[in-house]
Amino acid sequence: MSDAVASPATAAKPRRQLDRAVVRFAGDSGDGMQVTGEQFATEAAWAGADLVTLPNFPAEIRAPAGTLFGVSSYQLQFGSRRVYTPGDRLDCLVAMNPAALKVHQRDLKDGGLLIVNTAAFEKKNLDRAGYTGNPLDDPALEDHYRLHKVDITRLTMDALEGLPLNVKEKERCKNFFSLGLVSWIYTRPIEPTVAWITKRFAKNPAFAEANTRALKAGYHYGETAEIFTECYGIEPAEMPPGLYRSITGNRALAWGILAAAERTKLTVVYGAYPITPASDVLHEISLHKRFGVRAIQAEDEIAAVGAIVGAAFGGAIGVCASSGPGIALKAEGMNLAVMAELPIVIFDVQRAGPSTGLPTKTEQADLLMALYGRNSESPVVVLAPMTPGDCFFVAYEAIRIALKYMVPVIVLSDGYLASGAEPWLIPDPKTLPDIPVSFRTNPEGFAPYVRDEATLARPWVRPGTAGLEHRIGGLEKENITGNVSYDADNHDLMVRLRAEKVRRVAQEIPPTTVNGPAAGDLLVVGWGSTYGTITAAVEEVQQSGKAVASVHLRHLNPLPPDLGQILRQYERILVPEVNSGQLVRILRAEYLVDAVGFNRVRGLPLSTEEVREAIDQLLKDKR
Amino acid sequence: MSDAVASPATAAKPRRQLDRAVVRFAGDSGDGMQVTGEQFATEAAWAGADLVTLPNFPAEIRAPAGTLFGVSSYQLQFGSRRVYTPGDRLDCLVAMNPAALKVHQRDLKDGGLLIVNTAAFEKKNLDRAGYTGNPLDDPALEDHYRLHKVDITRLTMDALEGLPLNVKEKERCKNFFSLGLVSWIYTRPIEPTVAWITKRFAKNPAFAEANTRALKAGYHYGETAEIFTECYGIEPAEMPPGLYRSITGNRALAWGILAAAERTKLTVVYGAYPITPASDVLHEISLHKRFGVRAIQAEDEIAAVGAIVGAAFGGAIGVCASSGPGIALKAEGMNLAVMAELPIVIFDVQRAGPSTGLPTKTEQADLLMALYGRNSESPVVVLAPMTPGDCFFVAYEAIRIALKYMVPVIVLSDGYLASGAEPWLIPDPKTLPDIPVSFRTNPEGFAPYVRDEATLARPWVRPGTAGLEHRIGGLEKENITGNVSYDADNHDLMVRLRAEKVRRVAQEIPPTTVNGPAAGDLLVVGWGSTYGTITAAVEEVQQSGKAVASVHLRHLNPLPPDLGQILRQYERILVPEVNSGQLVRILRAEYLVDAVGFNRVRGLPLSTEEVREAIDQLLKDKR
Amino acid sequence: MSEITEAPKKYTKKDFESDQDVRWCPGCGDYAILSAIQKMMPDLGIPRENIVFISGIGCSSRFPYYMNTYGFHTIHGRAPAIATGLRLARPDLKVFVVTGDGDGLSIGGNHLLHVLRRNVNVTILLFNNRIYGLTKGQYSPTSELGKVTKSSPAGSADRPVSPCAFALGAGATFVARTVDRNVAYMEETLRRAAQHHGAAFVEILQNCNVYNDLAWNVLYDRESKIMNELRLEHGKPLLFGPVDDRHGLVLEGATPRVVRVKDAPESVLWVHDDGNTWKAHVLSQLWAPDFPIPIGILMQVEAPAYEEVLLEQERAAIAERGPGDVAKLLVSGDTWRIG
Amino acid sequence: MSEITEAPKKYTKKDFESDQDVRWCPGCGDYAILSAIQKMMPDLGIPRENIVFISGIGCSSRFPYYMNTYGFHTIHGRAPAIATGLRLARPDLKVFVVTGDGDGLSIGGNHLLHVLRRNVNVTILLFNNRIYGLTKGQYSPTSELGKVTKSSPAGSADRPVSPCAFALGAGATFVARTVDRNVAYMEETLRRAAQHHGAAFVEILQNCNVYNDLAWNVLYDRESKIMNELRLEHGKPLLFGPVDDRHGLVLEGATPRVVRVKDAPESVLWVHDDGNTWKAHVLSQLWAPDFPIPIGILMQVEAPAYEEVLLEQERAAIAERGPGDVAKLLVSGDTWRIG
Ligand SMILES: Cc1ncc(C[n+]2csc(CCOP(=O)(O)OP(=O)(O)O)c2C)c(N)n1
Ligand SMILES: Cc1ncc(C[n+]2csc(CCOP(=O)(O)OP(=O)(O)O)c2C)c(N)n1
Ligand code: SF4
Ligand code: SF4
Ligand SMILES: [Mg+2]
Ligand SMILES: [Mg+2]
Repeated sequence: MSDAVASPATAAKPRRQLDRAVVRFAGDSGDGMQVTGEQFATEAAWAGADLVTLPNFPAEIRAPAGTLFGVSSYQLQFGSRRVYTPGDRLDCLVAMNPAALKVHQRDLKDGGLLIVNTAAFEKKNLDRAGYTGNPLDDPALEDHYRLHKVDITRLTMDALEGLPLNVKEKERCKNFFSLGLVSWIYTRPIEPTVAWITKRFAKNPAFAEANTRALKAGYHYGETAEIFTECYGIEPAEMPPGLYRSITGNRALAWGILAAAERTKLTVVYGAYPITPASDVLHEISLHKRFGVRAIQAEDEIAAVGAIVGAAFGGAIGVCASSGPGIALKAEGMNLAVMAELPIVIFDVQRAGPSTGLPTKTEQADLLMALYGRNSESPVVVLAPMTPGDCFFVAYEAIRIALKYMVPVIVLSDGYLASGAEPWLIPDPKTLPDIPVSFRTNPEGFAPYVRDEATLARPWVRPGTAGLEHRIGGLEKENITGNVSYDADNHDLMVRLRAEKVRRVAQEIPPTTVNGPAAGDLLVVGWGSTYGTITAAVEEVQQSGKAVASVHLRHLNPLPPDLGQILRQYERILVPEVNSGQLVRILRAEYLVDAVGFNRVRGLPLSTEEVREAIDQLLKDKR
Repeated sequence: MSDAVASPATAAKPRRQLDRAVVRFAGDSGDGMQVTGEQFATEAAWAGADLVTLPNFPAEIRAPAGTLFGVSSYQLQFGSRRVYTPGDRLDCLVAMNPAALKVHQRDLKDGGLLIVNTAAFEKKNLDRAGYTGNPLDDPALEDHYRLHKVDITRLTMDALEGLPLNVKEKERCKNFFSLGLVSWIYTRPIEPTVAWITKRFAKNPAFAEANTRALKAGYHYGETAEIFTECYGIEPAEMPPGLYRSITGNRALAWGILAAAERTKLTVVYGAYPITPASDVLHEISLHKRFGVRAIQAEDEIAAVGAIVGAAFGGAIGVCASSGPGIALKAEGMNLAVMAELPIVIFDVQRAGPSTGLPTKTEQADLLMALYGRNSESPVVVLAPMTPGDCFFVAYEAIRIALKYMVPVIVLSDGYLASGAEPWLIPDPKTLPDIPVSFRTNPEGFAPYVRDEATLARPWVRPGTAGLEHRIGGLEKENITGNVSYDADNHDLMVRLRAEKVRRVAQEIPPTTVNGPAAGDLLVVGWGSTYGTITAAVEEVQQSGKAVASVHLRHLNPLPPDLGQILRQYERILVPEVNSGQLVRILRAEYLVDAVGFNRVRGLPLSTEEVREAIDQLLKDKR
Repeated sequence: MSEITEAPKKYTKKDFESDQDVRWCPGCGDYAILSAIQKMMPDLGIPRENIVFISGIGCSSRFPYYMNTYGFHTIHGRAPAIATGLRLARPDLKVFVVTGDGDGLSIGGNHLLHVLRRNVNVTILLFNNRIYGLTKGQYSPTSELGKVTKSSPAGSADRPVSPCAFALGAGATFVARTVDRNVAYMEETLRRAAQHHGAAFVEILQNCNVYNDLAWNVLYDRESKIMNELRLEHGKPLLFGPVDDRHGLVLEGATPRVVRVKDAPESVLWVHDDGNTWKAHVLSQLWAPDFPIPIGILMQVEAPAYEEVLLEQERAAIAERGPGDVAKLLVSGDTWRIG
Repeated sequence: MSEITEAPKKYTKKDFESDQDVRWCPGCGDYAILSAIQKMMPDLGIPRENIVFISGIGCSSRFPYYMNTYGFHTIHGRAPAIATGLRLARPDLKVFVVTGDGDGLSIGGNHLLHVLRRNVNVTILLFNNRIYGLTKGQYSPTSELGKVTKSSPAGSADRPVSPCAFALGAGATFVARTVDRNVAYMEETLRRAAQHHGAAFVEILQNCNVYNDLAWNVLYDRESKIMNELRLEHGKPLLFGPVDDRHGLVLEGATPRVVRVKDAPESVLWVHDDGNTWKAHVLSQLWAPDFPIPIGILMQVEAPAYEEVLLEQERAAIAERGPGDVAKLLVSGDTWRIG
């Protein structure tokens, strides 16, 4: 690779420094936009930028080419300051076909960079996208955007002249041409992509060569073609030093399980039934049999949760992930674990609903179901990761709490975290908190429901332990003995004990971090994947000098013990959520504060802009 | 029956007038206590008393004779004033064996009447009940209670002398002896029981004769035996005039469905999977095939709800009932109805949980599950009957609302209402509100999700209607067209429309009845089966001159539009519930009032006394 | 006793095509099935508005959107239960259930069992592509042992279930198997299924060219098909193999054996009798490579349909005591008057 | 490959009796089954602490409380799934599943299907009393058509499913049937089931004397039993009927026919071969009154057990690349250093 790869230094055109940029690649499902976006993210990360990504693909497996519903896109924001979200409006849009233009044009900023592949703007594609004429002929387009019409297809074909590939195969390289071009525009290094191509097509050198050539052709095209008059530089962000990698939320959840398995030296049984967007956790787990994590693809979600309850009874860690209707189906099984006081962990990778809903879209609307979606009083611990990388730590923490308190734990991830990626400072597994496990083996004074004083946990017994044979089940149990009991006062006691056990998990929660002044006009409270959006919006408002702060909850049940105190330091409280107002109800009920929700349920993350506006509005209303 | 039946007039001993009395019959499962109690209730009702009953039977099908867990009991309170509850503490306990005494003795008032069947207090039974000696020999018993040791078994045998029955058969009549005795004590007419026996044993005159003789023997024994020095009279209550019957909540639910079927002339499909305490609704429905209500005993609760969603799609009314884990399993199916906007009604006959819990015990802990127990934003209407008889009206109302708004409705009954009975002023079905049904037949301007302006309901179309062929499903739908839509703004709109549709049901809610002063120190807010207890407790407190009122909610979602206004008229708000505090959370979140819960989760109704104490306590705290 | 009415007019295939864009992958076997069903519909002579397609979730379950009839795309695995309720409410409708190997045999196995044993009057089409298509390629309950997929990188550990054997074990009254690429024959089998009284179960071997391409290649490939496809024809001997060297089956006890026709007297050859339930079980166990794979109707027998028995009870109750009357019901049994 | 260890000491029946009061109705058939199992346990030679009973919900599912082993009384219908997870976590344990006709075939039919097809190493005992006992007497999926119960006052409309036919259709590797009143024979069958490698399915015909008394009277009654009970013994002809007029079965094609032994040459009589899967299907279809009811082991064959295949994959992966190492995993693939 000592080949003369164009590197930022060789760019001859004027370079303007930017803080941040938001770029989206959009094209047909078959156009390879996901790979393009991922590689651009890798290049940005290599160059030291902070970044957040947002992949977006159609619900259809292979939508017919050229249709609106077949458009696939990949967006990212990268910058030299902390980047919290994939960005609201686009600085640059690459549209590989008319459908992509039609679907995404409205998200491009006025004056933004619009790069289109003119070759794709022919009759068939225009028809499929529902255009009556060719939008590229409409002068309005050039009025609004800095439009660059590039015949990407032809330029790619030209670059691959002479290679032993057929026309179709060559054409398929065109995404790397656009990647090269955009890499030049934003002075990103193409080395990591060249390396990736070489590895990916190791078995097929002709393809490796073709894609590499297309990439470089795009890069050089930017540099030499007359139409691009400037390019942009983005300084490396100030990020904590260390080794980084890119990680998606689903992979981080899976790796969090592996870390807990390694630490505890326990078997993990992972129960799954495929469902979007949780399936990738299963796929990832299945790759790592060496870690003693045993995955079962069950016949349905009920069996999946059943299997992990059985595993927990056997002294293993039981984990499962699902989404939407799949979580609803787990209620009965989770409730058995509540009654039997067995440690299981459920990942709910929330998707837009109700019912089958919009399987590939994100949402935060399962919070109340996690808390209350089971018959009778059924308290469980609920946690929520804030970023893709945080999924690793929260998965690990969920297992730690489940084992320590002998209690089910629900982790609320979502579709956005699941497939979104961020540069992740790789942790040293040794620095993770310990997870002590001690199985009861002493028959003396043993009873299945004697309780630990600090945690109220009952003892965990591995079947196979002589002298501790016992029987438990879903009928109400007498405290201590664990015998079936219909006694009225015992039931009341057990209801309270199960609740208290969960309440005591509060002792695990570190002091809440307040982002901003410790008291003031307005506090924004969020949870889960809105972390980036809220933080970005609040920082913007803070820069305008307002007394606004935010807190982001990772612990939804129990809530942090210091939260009530914090809430009372602000005049107004705003709770932005991708649901119709769930956490806000909890805060109002719990602390009797007049918290106000900001709610958009569009299957998408909130935008920084709308959250900022909501803050401004509430500050205004106040007066 | 012109035979000289003892009638109240012939009682020669002094009669003391009482306002109310609480009586419990307790004995072995095989002792016929349920029949005894039901007949005593019938007698009391005939004599014009108001009353409330509380049957209580073991979870085991046939528990071994004489054991503590095999005790079966039947309690009722009857009186000349309005009676709201089965009573807290007993004025009279009939204990047919040692186990019954052991289990129930503590509920008897000091100085209460204790009647025991001495014949049953022999070694085997004493052992089984865990007595080391014979408790009847303990003088403390006579110190505390007015103890009457009666050899009921022998007296019955004597009375049946000469009848062509064997010893076992004769012995089995002893419950009617005790019924006769207690009937005398409380001057209840035994005529209805004689009539019942005659009918019940029409095919077996020897049994009819035996039971009648036992009954009368008991009655006469009271009158003539020296040991009973007085008897009690209870004046007829002032109840609205009309024809009355006794009805249990489960039967009333079933009959409510029949009434709606008759009124709408629609087919009803009733989907069921047996589960305690909901099964009796299925049993009752199955008896009435002539009403066009078609019951399917499905393979599980998921299939049961599926079947009624299918029926609703077909233009029929879909109803199902279940309990505990069975309701949890219906979440996914209900959510399909939410998305498809189809009218279904789910009766949740709540039982004590979580998990399998205490299947035969009552609880009110499914409220939050009813509201939130489905993935994503899934609003449904939630109603709750207040008394057994009210179940009839609420079932009917649930169907009316479901059809009018094309929305799922959950009815929260419970184990206490299900098997409890009350004298019920039989309504004239003609006076029930109308349920207009109009299926869309006009293809002009038709689309599956065009909406009615007032209710936002989409049109109901019966398959079979030419020109209206259409397809719906669980994926998000485009408003109006009903086409599958992944559009972000449409999803947001639909989430709001589904919520708004449910919110509009508020226009169906009559002004809230306030029991007591329109403003004051304390308001007690309740819902469901606590109606009687709360009303009794509040009336007691009111009598001591305090400014306390109560409201009882039949509509839990949406809440009555005037509720917020009412709540603000009182200084304190108390919310007694048989759960850990569910409605109280809703009121706090919704109205930001500092409502306080009173919560006991014992698988039993609350007692009037403890609610009164909670009121007193809160009034005291206030100062 | 079926109450389904006759169609007043003659339809063509076009009448059954809805206005929705078909969103399966290009090349998916589902297209051929859709076309076969649309073609076969006019033959049923049922008014379009009296036809309902109910499906679960999966690529296959998208089916109802493409039929210009009533349709309901429901939830994963529950279509048989939903169809049962619909039939009970509306015995005048012709109801189809469309499901997949995951929808029908993984999450929905129980409902399939019960709709079959109850013999509800529905036509059930199970598209078997031996994979979960919609969730992007995990193994299914019909995938072969050792199948390598995203969720089984080391090969699946689950022994597959045979849909037809399962259906027979459940007590189905009509069991058939067809292949997506055999359009004419598929059409004929589907027509017979749709005309069956009671629950008809058809396993349709379908190609998922994206996640499990050519899973049924033994039945697609011109060469291998010759020895692997066993066409079932009622009253005819079970023959397969090259024209010049036909093979047949004989039963020894209940144990089948492959013979060359030229070596065997005609009288010993197994002649297909689709009313024979005993033989149907043996047929359902035949599978390549030891035996050819039976295609066609394995069995069809008559039995009372669940909802018809229930409706007959309703009619009988009304005939005996008249229609229900709530006013009378409310005052039945013990009552008393106050005031 | 089973990792179950041997018992170090000799147990007696008493060792398997727990301290809990048995709460079935007096006279219930469950008592006899409990006793047979407690009696059979010592023969298995497995340490008591390594034995787990998993059940669902129903009278039958109370079973684990009465066994002095580990036990888990779980939720309705899900015991097979829970047992599967347990076996995967703990292949060193001997796991029994106790279920009923409602628990196992109504709500739990799907899990039963999948535990059988996967051939998980568990012994499944299905107590078939043809009724829902615990919920006080509704008809079950095995109740006969027309059954009058609380939920079917006009007679049930559901055709019953045969548990053994279902199990075979699901691909079970061990299928047997026993009768609660035939204690010695039941014990023997249960022992063989417990020793099977893979999923063993035993249908136990059980009397619910409260809600469905004498449902199996053809097999209880001394008289009728003679012509209705068909004891299966491997390698022996299938014989039944009075001593002086024994009857047997012959197979014509796959179709069985009853013959008088005295009229038939011995060579044509059907000889039981419990390794013959083809014949097992025919056996599973035999039912009174047309045929006698087979009692004993219908079939037992060997196949890989699900969890053992998975564990073998785990072992192979570790053997090949060593045990997992999270620190290494975290830095695998693309990484970059900052600062
Ligand atoms: C309750 C629930 N669980 C899981 C899913 C995810 N899911 C959708 S389709 C499917 C499998 C479909 O497989 P199959 O029935 O074979 O259909 P195909 O796509 O192969 O035609 C799954 C697991 C879901 N939609 N709902
Ligand atoms: C989810 C759920 N649905 C319903 C029930 C109620 N239920 C308990 S046992 C049972 C049927 C039991 O029948 P079976 O398995 O035949 O057991 P048996 O009592 O006859 O031994 C039912 C429906 C339940 N406990 N849980
Ligand atoms: S994924 Fe497979 S089954 Fe689904 S549409 Fe594509 S080719 Fe067809
Ligand atoms: S109800 Fe029937 S099955 Fe249940 S314990 Fe009683 S007799 Fe046995
Ligand atoms: Mg499939
Ligand atoms: Mg049973």
